[in-house]
Amino acid sequence: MTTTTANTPQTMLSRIIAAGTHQRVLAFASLVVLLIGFSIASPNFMQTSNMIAILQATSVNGVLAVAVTLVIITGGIDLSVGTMMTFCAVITGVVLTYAGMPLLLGVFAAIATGALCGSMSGTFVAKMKIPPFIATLGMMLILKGLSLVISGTRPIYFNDTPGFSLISRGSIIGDIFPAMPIPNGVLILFIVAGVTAYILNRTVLGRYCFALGSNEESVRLSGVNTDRWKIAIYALAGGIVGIAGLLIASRLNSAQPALGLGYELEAIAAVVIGGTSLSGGRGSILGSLIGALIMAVLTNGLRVLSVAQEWQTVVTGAIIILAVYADMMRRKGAS
Amino acid sequence: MTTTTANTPQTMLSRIIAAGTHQRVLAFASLVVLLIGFSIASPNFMQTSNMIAILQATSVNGVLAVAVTLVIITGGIDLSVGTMMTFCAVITGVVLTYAGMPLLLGVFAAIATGALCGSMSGTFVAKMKIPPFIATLGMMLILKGLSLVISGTRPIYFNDTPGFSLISRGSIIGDIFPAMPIPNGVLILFIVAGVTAYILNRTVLGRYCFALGSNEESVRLSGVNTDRWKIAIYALAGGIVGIAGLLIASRLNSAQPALGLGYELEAIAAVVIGGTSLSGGRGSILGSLIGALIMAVLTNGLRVLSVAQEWQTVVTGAIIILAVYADMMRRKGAS
Amino acid sequence: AQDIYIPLISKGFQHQFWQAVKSGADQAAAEFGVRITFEGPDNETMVDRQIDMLAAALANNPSAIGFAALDSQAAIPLLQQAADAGIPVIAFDSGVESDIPATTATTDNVAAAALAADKMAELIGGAGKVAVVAHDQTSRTGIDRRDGFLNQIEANYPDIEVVSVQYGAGDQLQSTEVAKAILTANPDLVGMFGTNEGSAIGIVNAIREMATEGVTIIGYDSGKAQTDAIREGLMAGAITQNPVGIGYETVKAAVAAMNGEELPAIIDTGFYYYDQSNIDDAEIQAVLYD
Amino acid sequence: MSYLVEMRGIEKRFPGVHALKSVQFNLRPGEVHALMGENGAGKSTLMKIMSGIYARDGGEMFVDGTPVAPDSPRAAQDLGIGIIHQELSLMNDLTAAQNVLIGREPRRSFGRLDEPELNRRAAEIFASLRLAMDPRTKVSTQTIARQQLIEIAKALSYNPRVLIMDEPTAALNDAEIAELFAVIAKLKADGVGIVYISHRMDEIKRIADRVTILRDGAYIDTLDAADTPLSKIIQLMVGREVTQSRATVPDLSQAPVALEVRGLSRGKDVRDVSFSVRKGEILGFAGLMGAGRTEVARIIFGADPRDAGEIRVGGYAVDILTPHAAVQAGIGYLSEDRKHFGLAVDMTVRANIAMANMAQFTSRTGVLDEGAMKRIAVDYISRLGIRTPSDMQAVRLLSGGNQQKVVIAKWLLRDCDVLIFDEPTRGIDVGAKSEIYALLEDLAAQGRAIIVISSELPEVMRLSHRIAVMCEGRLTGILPGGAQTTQEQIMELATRRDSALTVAEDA
Ligand SMILES: Nc1ncnc2c1ncn2[C@@H]1O[C@H](COP(=O)(O)OP(=O)(O)OP(=O)(O)O)[C@@H](O)[C@H]1O
Ligand SMILES: Nc1ncnc2c1ncn2[C@@H]1O[C@H](COP(=O)(O)OP(=O)(O)OP(=O)(O)O)[C@@H](O)[C@H]1O
Ligand SMILES: [Mg+2]
Ligand SMILES: [Mg+2]
Repeated sequence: MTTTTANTPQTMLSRIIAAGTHQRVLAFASLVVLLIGFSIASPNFMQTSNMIAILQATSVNGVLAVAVTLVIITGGIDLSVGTMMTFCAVITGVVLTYAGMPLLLGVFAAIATGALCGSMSGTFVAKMKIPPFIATLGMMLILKGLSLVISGTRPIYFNDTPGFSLISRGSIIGDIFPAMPIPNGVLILFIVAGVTAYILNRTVLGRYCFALGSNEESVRLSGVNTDRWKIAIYALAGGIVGIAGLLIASRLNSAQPALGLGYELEAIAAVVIGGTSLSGGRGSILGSLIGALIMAVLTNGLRVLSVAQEWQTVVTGAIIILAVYADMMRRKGAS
Repeated sequence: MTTTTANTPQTMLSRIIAAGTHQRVLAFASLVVLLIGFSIASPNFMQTSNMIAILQATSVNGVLAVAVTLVIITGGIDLSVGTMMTFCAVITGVVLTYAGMPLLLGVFAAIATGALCGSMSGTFVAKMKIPPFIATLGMMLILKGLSLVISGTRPIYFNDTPGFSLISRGSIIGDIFPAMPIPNGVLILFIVAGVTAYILNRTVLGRYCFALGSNEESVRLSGVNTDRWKIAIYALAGGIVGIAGLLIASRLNSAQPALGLGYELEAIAAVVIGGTSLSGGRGSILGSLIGALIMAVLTNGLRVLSVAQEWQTVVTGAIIILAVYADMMRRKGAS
Repeated sequence: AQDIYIPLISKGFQHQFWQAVKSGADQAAAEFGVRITFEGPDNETMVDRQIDMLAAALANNPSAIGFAALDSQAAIPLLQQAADAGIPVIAFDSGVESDIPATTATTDNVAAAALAADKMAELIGGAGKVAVVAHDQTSRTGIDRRDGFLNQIEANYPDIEVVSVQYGAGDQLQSTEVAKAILTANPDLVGMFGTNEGSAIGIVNAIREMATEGVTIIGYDSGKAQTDAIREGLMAGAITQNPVGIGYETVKAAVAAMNGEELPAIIDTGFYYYDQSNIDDAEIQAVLYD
Repeated sequence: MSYLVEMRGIEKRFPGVHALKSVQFNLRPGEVHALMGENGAGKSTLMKIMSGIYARDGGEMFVDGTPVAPDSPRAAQDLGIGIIHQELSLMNDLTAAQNVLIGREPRRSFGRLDEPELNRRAAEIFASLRLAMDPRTKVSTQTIARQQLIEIAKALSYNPRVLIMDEPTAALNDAEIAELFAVIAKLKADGVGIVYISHRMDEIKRIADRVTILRDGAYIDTLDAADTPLSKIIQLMVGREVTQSRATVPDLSQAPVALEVRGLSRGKDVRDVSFSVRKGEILGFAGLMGAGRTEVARIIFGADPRDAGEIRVGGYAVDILTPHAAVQAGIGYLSEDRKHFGLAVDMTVRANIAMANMAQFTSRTGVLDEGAMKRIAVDYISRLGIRTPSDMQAVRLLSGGNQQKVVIAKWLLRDCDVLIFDEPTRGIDVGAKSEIYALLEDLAAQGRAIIVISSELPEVMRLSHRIAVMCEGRLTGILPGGAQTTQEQIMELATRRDSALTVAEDA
């Protein structure tokens, strides 16, 4: 790790990349291979509009993967991210559409709801010593049900809050550089990833993330209040999930209360493809981002190639195994 | 699989229970509390027919939970059990309906297919060093796709094999004791669980299951061919999944190629509720069985009480957390 | 010359219903000499996955698009993009609340479920307890069929009580367990309605496993298990849509729209009630799949 | 007389074990108080009570004369009591500095870490220990010896008034031990009270002021170290005389060669190592920490790949790529790191003893013969004096030395033609050590070839028929065993940093 103190944007970027290479994010090579392969296979793949579609498709899963990375590094797992995202979206819908509050309050509500739910999971895990798998499985079901209850099993539309759909669909970058109409959702993904990577590598919270995943008992014996930190980490992850809730709601211009199941597996898969170990102690945000991109490129590419849907699944499964295998080989070669 | 040497039913049963208490299967108490609670809440709950319905509902998930317990004890995870079950069912459909082979060959095909798929996952994990999460996620997708491809995305019906539906629905016990019309599916679940518990606690394979989950490197340095054993364990788990495939196909009298996703999470949940640790080295079949029963009782009970669906989910989530919490407390009290 | 490419983005893929739609579309594709692809998400909650599919389809510069919206609002920006590019959009199965689609090939699910309610009332003599096993709590088809049935009962049959509505996700096994629980809780039940193939087969399985008698079952869609149950007399009858017709009409309309032809706002592909008496009629056989 | 810490009538019970029976102990400022006893005597347990990890079942404890009951390590730290555990408990994925200062990271605003400051402070602590360690190295890449040093640095960083050292030198070699003793002397001068636990008897004489002896969880006596001969202490510990003898070297010139290694190389760690062992011979391996002895053993055993070299067993070249192949070829290896590589600590004593030898207990159908396993386990428990309530006890719950005995039992049972023991007596008490030496000699007498890697020179000299010495990955010489070889000769070879390979005796 580097020891610079000034924080110019460049050094920040280089730091994140350095932190990434430090964790040997070799999954990157698989991503490049996939991109090249699909470009050769279909002339339609490498269009700007399709690249943006891929990034857009990554945004929600990417943010969820970032959140779940934190929890996985502590040695835990979070199965509730999918339905928690939905729950946050529904709460935002209640605040904005049912209560007619201003946009900013809706944004705040989503993040606060996520943080609250996260801290509940964290409390179950830290204080009640419930295995993370069960604690977050329980939360997953509870939040799934509550989303339906609160929304009355109907989608909540944001038609009365015109600015809302811009959160994900607008393009600040596109306004400045019309040639690069990158949607805000993608920008938000990168900002979230950057900030989280910074927290993970440069702050006490991040340090305890790794420490807890490495040897929780030893951290506790060193007099650290591990319970409190664990709750904080789950809460942070929850807040990030809240952002994912905003992104998906904004993209669909509605809070879809039934959505969410299955997203947790995809997010965890992205994290693991990115080289983070499920046994904790090791991992990187950059890796998870690349993992999420690999999955999005794979799905999009196979669709653009018009591969029959049943074969898409087969090929996706095989390529995921191969990508991780290639990654293991490169890692072995590097060490 | 083993051939038992002089195993009277009683000693076998007592052994399984002993092995269970050894692992402190305290989840049992939660099961009893649930049963009593629902009996009080609804007079319709404690009927023989409903008890049998609950057992029947446990059969498929129970067999899957037994399979996944083996893998989890080695410190791995198996996400492919749901779609592998479907794949085995489809292959049986091909053998029995498309090729018109005799029933026994269909049964053999299901188990052999499962064992083959399992040994493939095992090879990915053991030889190629791919994390179990990714290896079995890949298998899950591959098998999901292949089921659709092979079946032509159509269900395969077993109308030409009249005996087939008896595998799950017939009742050998009921033929002998008409007062206890326990379906064969349930009987098969208990036999599978009993045999697997025996393998786990009394054979080398079982011993290496625990040892690999406890400290794989130390087992390898003891001169054990860990790769081979790991593959064998995944293959055994796969064979058991094949039995689940038979059960579900027989119950639906068809192989439904689209079914299967989501069953893995339910099976893993049953295992964890039953007290098996996801970090490996500890666990019991009896626990997983009780875990699967808890989930079946919970779903059935809430449905019999006609709780609104959205609240069913909330309550299920909360009770799962509570049951495991109560379990942790009792465990703590016991030690 | 570039071939004519029409991607169909549906609400599902593996389900028999959608496969029947696909086969209709394939039929039309062969007839009109166009290339189609057919895709849909794993289940009807995955609204954003469907949007991603639509985005990937647009990347291939299609000649026209067929789209069965899970949520019509969510897709509007992409549909607008298609409209701007001059790509005609044909809605199928359920409508898109927008004037972008050139036409909509669909079944009136509300009316179809109301017909199921009428048949149920007729068969149980206009009185008694009935229950519904639905496939989905939030999807358009799930809501329309459930409410179509419930509202018709409420409006016209005061002596029929709907005691329970539960959901089995269209999964046969889960629907079986749901139906069994309903039967356990309501021993005096006289009728059950399943809102799609999986739900209906779940009910049949439950009745079979519990050896219950005297419950009238009405199903929805077709599939071998369901038609068999009707032939055996276990199931009284079922509503069927015309999925093959939906697929066929969608592609046909797409070709027409490309050629600038006028299209009606709605192409109603119709629905039918079938039972032992008419199951072998040619008209019914044409819309059944198994 | 004011004591820094005083403990009286301490009681502690575990399921099936009465670990401490009314034990007393006291510590003065500026003294080194050695706590002695056999494996499982209760030393670690007593110290865990003092440092707030276990709650006592009975008795009282005073710090500066005030009664205290520390209920957590943090509470004990606040009382000024620090501990270096017998078993390593570091965070492997973190760096050395991050480990040492965990919980006390220098921070900037908003919870940001001051990493340069963190590394600087850690570097200071390492410097005060005269430990050459980059604060930024990851702990998992370090050998256990160096990990042990990081643990020591961590404990010292709290500036404790009472420092408990539970077998700090078990993994260290002489040079590092000397450094550690220098640090201890400095701490003593600053008035720190030190509790010192070790099974290396010579150390007691070198640094201890007083000695307290426990046996079977009971308090025996507290003595002045200076006036008490070692033999007396040993006798109080084990309740009998232990004789120390030197090896009698048999004539093995006619015995066939059991293992021959030619030109073994792997990177910088092992460079062109060649040697052979005859049947019935005990070949000792001496050298400083990191000399490459462990690596040589791991390569022979197939646990690590090699770049070059040939291995012959019983005269035939064998291609060993996995430990499984090694065991098939008749080679066994007892690792120096029992916790990571030797034991499945969550499993029972019985299961661990049988682990390398499952075929012996398996019927043709794969069913295990628990009865036979039990008989064998019980036999080894009594032969090695493993202190455990039963053979079904989880190994995790045994004392450190008893865990080591379980690993030894595992390999004794396997009965290989060539047995490599890496630090076999780490953490084992004097009494048991001589038992184990006798067992090794027995095995040799039965015609097994035995390699003993040890960082304790007395042990190497006590056991070896010949002594191979390594330095920086090279085999710098092979000396004859028995009385004619001196420590100085070994040390000379162990520090010979030139590349000329001198063979003191025709190998
Ligand atoms: N947590 C525990 N549960 C059960 N028994 C325990 C536990 N900890 C220690 N014991 C038992 O208490 C006794 C004393 O153990 P302790 O670790 O104090 O021994 P020790 O004197 O430090 O031995 P060694 O020299 O081998 O480290 C042993 O018999 C051990 O098996
Ligand atoms: N796990 C490891 N990771 C990185 N380097 C290692 C590791 N183990 C050993 N080494 C390095 O390999 C070299 C040889 O170490 P080895 O452990 O074989 O020495 P040794 O003579 O057995 O000494 P010790 O007394 O420490 O066991 C040393 O430079 C050491 O730092
Ligand atoms: Mg000890
Ligand atoms: Mg060594």
